[in-house]
Amino acid sequence: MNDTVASLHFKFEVNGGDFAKAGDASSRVKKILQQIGADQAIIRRVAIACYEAEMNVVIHARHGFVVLDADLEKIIIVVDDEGPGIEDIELAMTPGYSTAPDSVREMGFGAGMGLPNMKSCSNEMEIHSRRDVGTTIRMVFENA
Amino acid sequence: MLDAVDKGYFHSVHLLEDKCKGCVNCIKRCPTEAIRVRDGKAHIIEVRCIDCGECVRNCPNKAKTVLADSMTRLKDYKINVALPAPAVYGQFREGTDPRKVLAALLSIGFDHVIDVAFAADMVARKVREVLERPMEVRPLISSACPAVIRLIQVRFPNLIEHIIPMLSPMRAAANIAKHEFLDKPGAQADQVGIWFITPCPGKVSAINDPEGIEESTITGAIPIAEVYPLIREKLRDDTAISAMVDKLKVGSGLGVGWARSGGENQAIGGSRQIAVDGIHNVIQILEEVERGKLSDIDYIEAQACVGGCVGGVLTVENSFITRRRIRLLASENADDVQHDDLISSALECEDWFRHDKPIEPRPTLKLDDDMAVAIRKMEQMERIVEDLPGLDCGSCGAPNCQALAEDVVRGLATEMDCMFKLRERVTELAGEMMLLAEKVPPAMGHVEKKAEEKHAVGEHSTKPEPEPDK
Amino acid sequence: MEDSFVSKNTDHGVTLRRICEILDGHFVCGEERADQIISNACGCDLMSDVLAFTRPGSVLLTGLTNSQVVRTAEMLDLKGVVFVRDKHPDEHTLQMAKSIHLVVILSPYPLYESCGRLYAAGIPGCLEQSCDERHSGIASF
Amino acid sequence: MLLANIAQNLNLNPINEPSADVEVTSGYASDLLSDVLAKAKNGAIWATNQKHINIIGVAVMLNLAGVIIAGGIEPDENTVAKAREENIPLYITETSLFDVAGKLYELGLRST
Amino acid sequence: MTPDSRRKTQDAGRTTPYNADLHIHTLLSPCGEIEMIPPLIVEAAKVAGLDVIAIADHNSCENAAAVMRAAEGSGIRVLPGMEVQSVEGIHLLCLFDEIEQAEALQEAVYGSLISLPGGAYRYSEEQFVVDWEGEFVKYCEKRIALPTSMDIDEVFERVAKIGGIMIPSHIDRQGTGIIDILGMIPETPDINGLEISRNITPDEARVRFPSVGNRPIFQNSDAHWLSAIGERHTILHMAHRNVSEIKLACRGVGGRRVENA
Repeated sequence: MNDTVASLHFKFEVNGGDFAKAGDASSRVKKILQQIGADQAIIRRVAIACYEAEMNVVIHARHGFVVLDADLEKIIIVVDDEGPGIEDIELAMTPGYSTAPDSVREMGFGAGMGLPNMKSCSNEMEIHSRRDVGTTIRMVFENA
Repeated sequence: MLDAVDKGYFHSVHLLEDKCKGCVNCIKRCPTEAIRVRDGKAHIIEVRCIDCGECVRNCPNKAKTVLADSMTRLKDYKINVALPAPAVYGQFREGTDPRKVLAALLSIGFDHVIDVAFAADMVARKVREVLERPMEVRPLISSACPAVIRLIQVRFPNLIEHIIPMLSPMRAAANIAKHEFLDKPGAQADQVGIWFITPCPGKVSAINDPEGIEESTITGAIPIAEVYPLIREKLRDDTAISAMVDKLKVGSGLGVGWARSGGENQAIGGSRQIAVDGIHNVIQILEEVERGKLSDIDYIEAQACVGGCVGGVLTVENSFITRRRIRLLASENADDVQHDDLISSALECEDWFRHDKPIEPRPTLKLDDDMAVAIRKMEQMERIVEDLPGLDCGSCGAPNCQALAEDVVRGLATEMDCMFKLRERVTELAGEMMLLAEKVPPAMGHVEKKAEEKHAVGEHSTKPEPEPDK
Repeated sequence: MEDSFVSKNTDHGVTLRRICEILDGHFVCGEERADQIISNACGCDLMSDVLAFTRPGSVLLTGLTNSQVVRTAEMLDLKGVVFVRDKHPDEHTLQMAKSIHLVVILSPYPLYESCGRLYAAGIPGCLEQSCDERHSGIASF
Repeated sequence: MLLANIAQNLNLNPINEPSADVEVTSGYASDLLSDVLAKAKNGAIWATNQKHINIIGVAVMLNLAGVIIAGGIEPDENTVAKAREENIPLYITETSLFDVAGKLYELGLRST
Repeated sequence: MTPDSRRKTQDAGRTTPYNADLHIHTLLSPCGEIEMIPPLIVEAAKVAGLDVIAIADHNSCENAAAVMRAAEGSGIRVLPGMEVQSVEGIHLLCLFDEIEQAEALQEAVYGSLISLPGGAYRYSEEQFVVDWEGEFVKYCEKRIALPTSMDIDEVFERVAKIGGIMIPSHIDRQGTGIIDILGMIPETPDINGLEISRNITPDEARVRFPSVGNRPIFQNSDAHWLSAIGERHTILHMAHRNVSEIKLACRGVGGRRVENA
């Protein structure tokens, strides 16, 4: 990103299995977007998508990062984890499909709506995943 | 200086300067980070304050106060109408007939009384109607607690559309009062005082600065704590008031139940509802709503005070005791709805329950109106945060390092307000002075050797403390 | 935006009403929700083990009738509880169950027979987990 | 039905198996020992999640054919020692109590 | 207890009969009424003529210190404690002299309990921590009404090590009493005393449950609401009102004894 353009970059760590802190990164992202005065509707979409992605890391992966890049045009969220990877992305995109262990379902997570939700909230979404290595999800939100 | 951003909202929570010792209890507990300590005194950032009363509750020096109306104002009006909050009933001994409490109000200076619990009965029916209609927005959030409404305006502007389009029982009661005493031919508005008997500062503010309606019908709010001793006196020898009891209209037990957490849901009935109390718990729930996590819930009863209205800071009795009393009243008189005629006519009056203007967001987080500037400030803020110790100690007067950084970029504080930064800087300066002190004229000799020695000492002293963990 | 925790093997499940029939039981509360589909069952009198084992959405069969059972059911989001051997829960327990809209069935059969009948009807238990997983499951709350 | 058949059928892990040549006449499942004392029959095989030493005491008193600790629960040391001392067949399994009861029932063992 | 100190306490001289109700819940327990706040508990104990009370919430002692403070100057001795639920589901009354001892046990208990995800609001019951005046301090965010992962032997050992006493609660109750769950009083650990519920007399208990043997029996109110406090009590003949004296009373040392009221 060009230095002369107003832009910001934040990186938050997410630990797998740490349900106590789950959602912290998304809350920070939300607050930052509120502070720069992003549109409320967009903030909400980012908050939902980012939270879903963050929860995926907490539920499935060992460790990961939520990265926020924003400028006047775009908000980009990249969630990168070291974890089991997604075996069949197309299947994972099916609403209701979930591999979340039952122990986390009663907390209201792992309902199988994570990826479809992220996709419907963002303007663009890319998923890269390698089995037993990890998953990277990149979501772009038009800041207009 | 912080007040410069004030947009002139009315607030009932204020600081008693001479009592404030500048401790940081309030800044740590404030749910909207609306308090800073400056020059040894707490300052409330008015735009952010939601009048939840959390600081009043937590101040060890009783330096926070609530500006409300007093009984003495009754003499300014020819006719005075009391609107007692259901929480009033919980203040008196178990077994006290609510009607006697209303009668006591009539004998301490009020001419009429409209039971807010009765209005709550009607609002509960109206809410049920709304919940039964298929609607897109879920969950809906109760409009009964003004502090929660302000919290949503300030911190969750996204969720304004979730607030149920329905006035609170207090407002509905006020509209009944208006119908009975102001809309009658020959009534003179300036001669009628309508007074809410309030458990909390939130209601005081809501009355003086209404949300969702053009004009407040209510003249003012008198704390429960002020009428309590007067009513108790009357209840002690109740022969005088017992005679009046039969003429009084009182809400059902379920209406009274609104005073405690869970009572509103109980009155409305239904299963996909949750009740949350305590402002910090409310924040957690709203976060979840914002993330779309509670869309299988129809209705959220949310109250800023733990235990509900009985936990308000302007009440008298311990909230656990009052909660029990309210619960007993709710179960004893659950079906005891009086004067069905008024209820049915009231339920036809849609206007009594409707907002007549939208609730506006009051976002206070934006660093600048120009997003490019805001982004730059954000970057700058992050650099400052990285440089701060991250202890969130509060000694700078801001609740945490993040908030201090924000104050700095807003031009309301400097990094040197941080104890640790200041100490670092002082040590640095001390080191420089040492070096300067060594700069004696070469003619005086031993320069290099001395400087070496001193420098070594200086290095030790520049790190008097281990770096605090980030 | 949220689905309603429908798990994959819904097709193989049976309704609570059917479970009640299989067990020759009757509903003491929550009958209006008896058409929910159950995919797993758990039989246990130790709530500590129920916590460790049971899947959300299951039905719990137990000979214990105190309020702990309802607490556990609430916490694990269980859809129903069967009190075996015709044991009646006390009023407090029943009130709690009603307040959280839990389906409660009384069965005349002992735990063994109740489990046996449901198992024979094709209802699987909650999948076995290794001890390690169980512990991590608990730690993640 | 012989204990050996059951152990094989359910793939039970023997902790103490003085003899598998024991006739099992009924099944029982419970974690409340008083309930077992009151209701279980002589010669029953009892499945439980309890691991306390008293389970062996109950088995001795009722002359049970054997005890299965279900759900992957490891018995206490003194429980194992007591089982050995009293010659009570003791098995463990990862299978849940519900499934153990279900499988025993399927094998035709009733509770009476 | 060392032989030395035993001699000392034996020599302590005369014993006094104390009215004791050693099992009282506060509003922290999910089943406890919200009226069970420290000042009212102390008031009710005074009215009931009790000399010693113990605060025993489920798996937690977070309100015990507040009751101790509320009782200052009232003449009532408050023992801090808790009612631990073992992994078997057995309710065990654990009593101490000092709040720090109770807190040491609480730390171990909390380590094996499940936290409430996202605060108390998700559940139908609330668990309140209050101050000595009964004002709200916070919600307890542990699921204190569910069992710990400690078995009865582990609870016993821990309590003994900290210097407290463990008494199985309401042994005659179904589902939570030791006899229903374990069939009989186990031979180990070496349990000093047993508590029975209000539904039975000590004599009936000894007849119905032979494994009780000659162990001393306590009867407490297990109060969950104010009017229950002191409805059942035990008379403890002791030299002082503390846990080591209760232990001695259980053994009948030096004229000390546990008398049923």
